[in-house]
Amino acid sequence: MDKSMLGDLDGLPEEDKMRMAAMVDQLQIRDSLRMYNSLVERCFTDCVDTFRRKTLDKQEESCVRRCAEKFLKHSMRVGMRFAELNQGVATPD
Amino acid sequence: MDKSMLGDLDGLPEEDKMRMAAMVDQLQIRDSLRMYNSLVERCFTDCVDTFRRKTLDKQEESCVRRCAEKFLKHSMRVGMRFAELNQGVATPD
Amino acid sequence: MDKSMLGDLDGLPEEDKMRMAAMVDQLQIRDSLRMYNSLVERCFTDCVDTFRRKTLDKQEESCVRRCAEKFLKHSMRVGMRFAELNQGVATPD
Amino acid sequence: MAAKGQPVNVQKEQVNMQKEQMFGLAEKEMEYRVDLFNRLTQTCFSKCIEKRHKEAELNMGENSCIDRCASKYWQVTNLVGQLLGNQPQM
Amino acid sequence: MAAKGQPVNVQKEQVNMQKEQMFGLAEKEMEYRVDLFNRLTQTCFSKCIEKRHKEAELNMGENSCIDRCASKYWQVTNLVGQLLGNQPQM
Amino acid sequence: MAAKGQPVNVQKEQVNMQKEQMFGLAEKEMEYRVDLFNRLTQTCFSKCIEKRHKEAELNMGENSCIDRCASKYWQVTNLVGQLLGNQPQM
Repeated sequence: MDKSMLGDLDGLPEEDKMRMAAMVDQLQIRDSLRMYNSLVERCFTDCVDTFRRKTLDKQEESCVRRCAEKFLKHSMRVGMRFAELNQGVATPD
Repeated sequence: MDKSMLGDLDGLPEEDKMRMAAMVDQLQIRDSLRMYNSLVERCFTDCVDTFRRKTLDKQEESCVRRCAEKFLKHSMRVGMRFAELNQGVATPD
Repeated sequence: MDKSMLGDLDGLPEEDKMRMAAMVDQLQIRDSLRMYNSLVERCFTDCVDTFRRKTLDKQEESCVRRCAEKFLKHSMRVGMRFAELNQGVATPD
Repeated sequence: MAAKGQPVNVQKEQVNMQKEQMFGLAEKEMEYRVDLFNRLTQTCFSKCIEKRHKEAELNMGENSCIDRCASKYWQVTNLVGQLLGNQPQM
Repeated sequence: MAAKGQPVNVQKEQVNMQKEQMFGLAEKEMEYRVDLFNRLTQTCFSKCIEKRHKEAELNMGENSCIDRCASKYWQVTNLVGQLLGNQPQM
Repeated sequence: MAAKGQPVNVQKEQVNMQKEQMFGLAEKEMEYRVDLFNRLTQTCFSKCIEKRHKEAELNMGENSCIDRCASKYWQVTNLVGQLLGNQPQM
């Protein structure tokens, strides 16, 4: 989640602006923590399927690493597209 | 979600009644927006599966329309049943 | 969810401690109610698949009972492991 | 913030808190009902409605499936509620 | 809590409430946008990214799938929004 | 709302806000832990427990699966946490 996504704070009185900014901060913290949890859940579900030992084997560990890296890159790309779509930028097919 | 689902405000002092009503309003707004998002997610998931172009084709678009209409009708019907069940109305098998 | 999961309240002024405790209570109530809803959803999804009648048949009912009992036992076991992992207790493979 | 002010503050805080807790409880109860309704709706849509969405209307089979699904879901809610009520902890 | 105090309290409460509602509305609007972004992200990850995760990089096919998926998801959001706007109730 | 009142209000508001932020942070942290626990529980139930629910007891295989699943889930949480910590942004 990008802060710019959350709209414009100009034109509000100082007191309200501060309160609004605090609200945005709180939402961002909640969103980051949920994103962390959902990333763990997804990569665990995709990569871990055997329970013969209680530690990850090499293959599972590298799958989780790639999954998490990929998800972050994916998320950044979606974020850019989302910003463009929000602003009504036309892009080629 | 129907407002009646959220219980009875009679018998509270005026001040609390207003606060409770405001809370119900807030919950309804949140619920409507979540419902909107979940409807989009479901109909997208059911109807869109090819990504050779960046615009919906005719078939996908009409699938989404039917999906959304159906979901709303479904949701209204579930709402009626839910209200009956809440009130303990017996209905034939 | 176990109350101990939510951290330590020592060292705070009385007023804040009370507020924090109230917050923990609120979170526990919300979590219990969500857990109830998610247990119902899961056991319904796993156990009920035919809709020729509007009441559960014997088989569906006993499946739901076993599912719910199992989930509660599972949840307690995970709670114990979670507490150990939180405290960094090493356990054999 | 006077020396004797603290206990009064605490007391006042306690009264406020009881009211907050009452409102908090009412809020959680409403959230619970909304959550129940939404899960029932989503679950019965998955169980009863054909995913290809060839029609915009619910057909007769789907309509009766929805009614029965809602009724059974309600029963499961009650059944699980009884089981949880008999639990030592939750 | 004087006899005449109540109406003033109620009035003041009303002004506070209007402000609270405005902030509440802004909060819900932000939550909505975050929720939309997260669902779009999760859904397009499921649709476009190979589950075995053999690579840490997004390949060209995945990248263009993501772009198109985001664009189509946005279109569905608008389409469903129009349909909901025409609904008698929601 | 006097001419000089504004800055004092703002200052007082600032102090209140710092406290609110502290409580807000504590709340988010608790919500995070509850969310983690619930996802671990749901995910390991899906991975370890047979869906037909023929028994009300967890058998030995299921019990050891749960223990290992919880342990591996915890490991994945730490692993992903490290990766996120090394990210330029999140």
